[in-house]
Amino acid sequence: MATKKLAFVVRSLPYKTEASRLALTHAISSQTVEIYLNDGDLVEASISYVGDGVFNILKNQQAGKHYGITTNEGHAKNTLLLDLKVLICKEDLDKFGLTEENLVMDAEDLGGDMRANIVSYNEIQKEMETADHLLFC
Amino acid sequence: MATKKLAFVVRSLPYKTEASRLALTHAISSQTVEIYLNDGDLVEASISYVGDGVFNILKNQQAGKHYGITTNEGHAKNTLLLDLKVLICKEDLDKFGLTEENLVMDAEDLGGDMRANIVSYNEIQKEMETADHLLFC
Amino acid sequence: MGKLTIGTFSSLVGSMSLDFAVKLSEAAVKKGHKVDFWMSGNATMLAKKGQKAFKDYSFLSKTLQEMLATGNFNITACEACAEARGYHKEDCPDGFQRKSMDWYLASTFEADRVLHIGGD
Amino acid sequence: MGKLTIGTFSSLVGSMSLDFAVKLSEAAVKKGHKVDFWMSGNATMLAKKGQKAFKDYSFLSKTLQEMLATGNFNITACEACAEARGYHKEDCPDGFQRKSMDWYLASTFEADRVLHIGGD
Amino acid sequence: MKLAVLMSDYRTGSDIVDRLSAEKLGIILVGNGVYHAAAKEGGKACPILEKKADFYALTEDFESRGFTADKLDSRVKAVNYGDLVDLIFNDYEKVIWL
Amino acid sequence: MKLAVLMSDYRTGSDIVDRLSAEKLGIILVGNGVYHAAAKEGGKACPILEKKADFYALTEDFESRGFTADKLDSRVKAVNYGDLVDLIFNDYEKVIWL
Repeated sequence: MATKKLAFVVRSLPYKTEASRLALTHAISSQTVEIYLNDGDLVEASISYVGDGVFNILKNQQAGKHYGITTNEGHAKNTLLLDLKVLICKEDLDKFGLTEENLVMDAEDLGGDMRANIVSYNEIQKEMETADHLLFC
Repeated sequence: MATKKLAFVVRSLPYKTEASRLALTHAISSQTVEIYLNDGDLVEASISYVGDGVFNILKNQQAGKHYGITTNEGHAKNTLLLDLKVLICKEDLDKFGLTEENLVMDAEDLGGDMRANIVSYNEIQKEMETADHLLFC
Repeated sequence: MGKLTIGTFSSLVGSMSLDFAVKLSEAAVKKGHKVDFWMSGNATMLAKKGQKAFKDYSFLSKTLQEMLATGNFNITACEACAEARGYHKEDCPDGFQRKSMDWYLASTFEADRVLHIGGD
Repeated sequence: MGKLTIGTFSSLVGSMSLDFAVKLSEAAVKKGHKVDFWMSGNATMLAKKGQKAFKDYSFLSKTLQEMLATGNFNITACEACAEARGYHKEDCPDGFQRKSMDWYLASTFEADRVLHIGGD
Repeated sequence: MKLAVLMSDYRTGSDIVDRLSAEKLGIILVGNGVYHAAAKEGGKACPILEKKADFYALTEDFESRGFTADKLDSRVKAVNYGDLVDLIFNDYEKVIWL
Repeated sequence: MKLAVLMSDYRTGSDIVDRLSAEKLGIILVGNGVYHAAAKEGGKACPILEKKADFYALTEDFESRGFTADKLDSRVKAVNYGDLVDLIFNDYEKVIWL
């Protein structure tokens, strides 16, 4: 019986490449990984948004309307619905002039309880230190 | 009977992506395009290296030895062997401390007569102005 | 009405550059222009039959077929690039062509505008 | 001896990131380590049978088959990513697996080191 | 020359744009290039907007990323794919992608 | 933590490296990341090399691009793929790709 902690760190802009989208979908798949593991073993994923990565969680992304694909906003909401730990770097929000109002902070409309946490970079550094593996993208 | 001038402008680093390699192979294919055109019609390609693009023509690239692929150096040499016009931005060479000695300047060893031209950015700007189409990569 | 030649070197799924090229073509064809669409390098991913639609990925086959039906849209893959990726003749979607690189250069000869999407 | 899990999200031909991942795996397997190699997104391009060797493009199939023969190398493609690109079961090279994304997460559970190559 | 530059990235390409000159220059922000119009760092607009040029941003692309037209820098005009086709054919002679 | 950073790009990623801290930090230049060790702009070495870290560059990658080991900044040690495997397993606990 053990838990392995994975820290996904999203640092790239959404859409142009697959990097951040696939990080989110893979993090979400931690919810179904038990079928491959022994009883009681777990993989726990957290997601931190740093640098340009904070643009992944802007509200009102219209990629579905224009390009027929699910948005990174939608994926970010799903991570909260599924109770993954979500950290957002405060210094980077400040740099870009972004606030809670602009961002996906919860999945209340879908029945989720979890909220994203706006934290200083130090907290994200701690998350990285306590994780078993780091997955940057 | 007409000639269309294409100016390829290589501005990206070699290898990580396909961008500059494919620009060179497409420029080279201007030599065989006549089969698709009417008699006397021509497509003429020039190649200019600017910014980070100047690293495409460094000598002694060992990508063949290490990764089993033809080098951008080899493609650059072929453009000279086939008498394509080649311009290299002097200001960018100066910025990176590169000189003729470091670069593919001719294809003499393969029997080619053409030499690459180290020119100021102004000359490259003129090349762009006289071309019918610009192909940046 | 004019002719636009677009050269694409990007990847299908996840790289929105290829979506851009398809949407731009669609807008041009709708306005009555002719479009030649060249796929080289990783953009040849568009030239594979049997792509499934998933909501997480862009799915461009339908738009491409609609454009082909207008007669003003020509889509051609670099044959060597396709073979390098394991795409053979029988993998090529209906209406798509496979040619050597000089086809692209020839297409620019009569083009009014050329857009070379070189980056990945 | 340890276990290395590599997650790749890049493109086969022209993106040297995927070449890097294969060469690193090869070096690790040669030293007796186990390697799990996950292909998602555009990296699933490796998971297509019948790729032809051209001197202009990297050709990784041979190295992959040699690694598979050691028994210490496992290579698995994201099934949905492959289907989105039109790669069906019969397109999958011998010895390759197709799984859902949670396979990658499960592989990290016992991994000593994880290298997630997220960029394109 | 009349040159339209399709700028598709946020973190690369500015070095090339800085040097480009044209009698008529259009900079059309597409893909992740739209952040040049929509993002501010440290309260400052992107330096590229200082360039003497006409600026456009593709509506489909900035909306996909969560921005609305009123969030764009005032120097930048919103256009859609149809407008873009007209710009390319009617207002410019050459087009490049960065 | 003991962290190995595989830096694969020349023009992006430095903002992330600047902030990373680790008791033991290794920066391994691979792919186009090797230009950080081999290229100079305006006669100056790349600022990333000022970081308190151990620096490595992958021989296969700098040689592929036309550089030899004697052209690398003196702070950077050349390693091959075999050495890289040993570094990852023996000297560091976590590995990231930028």
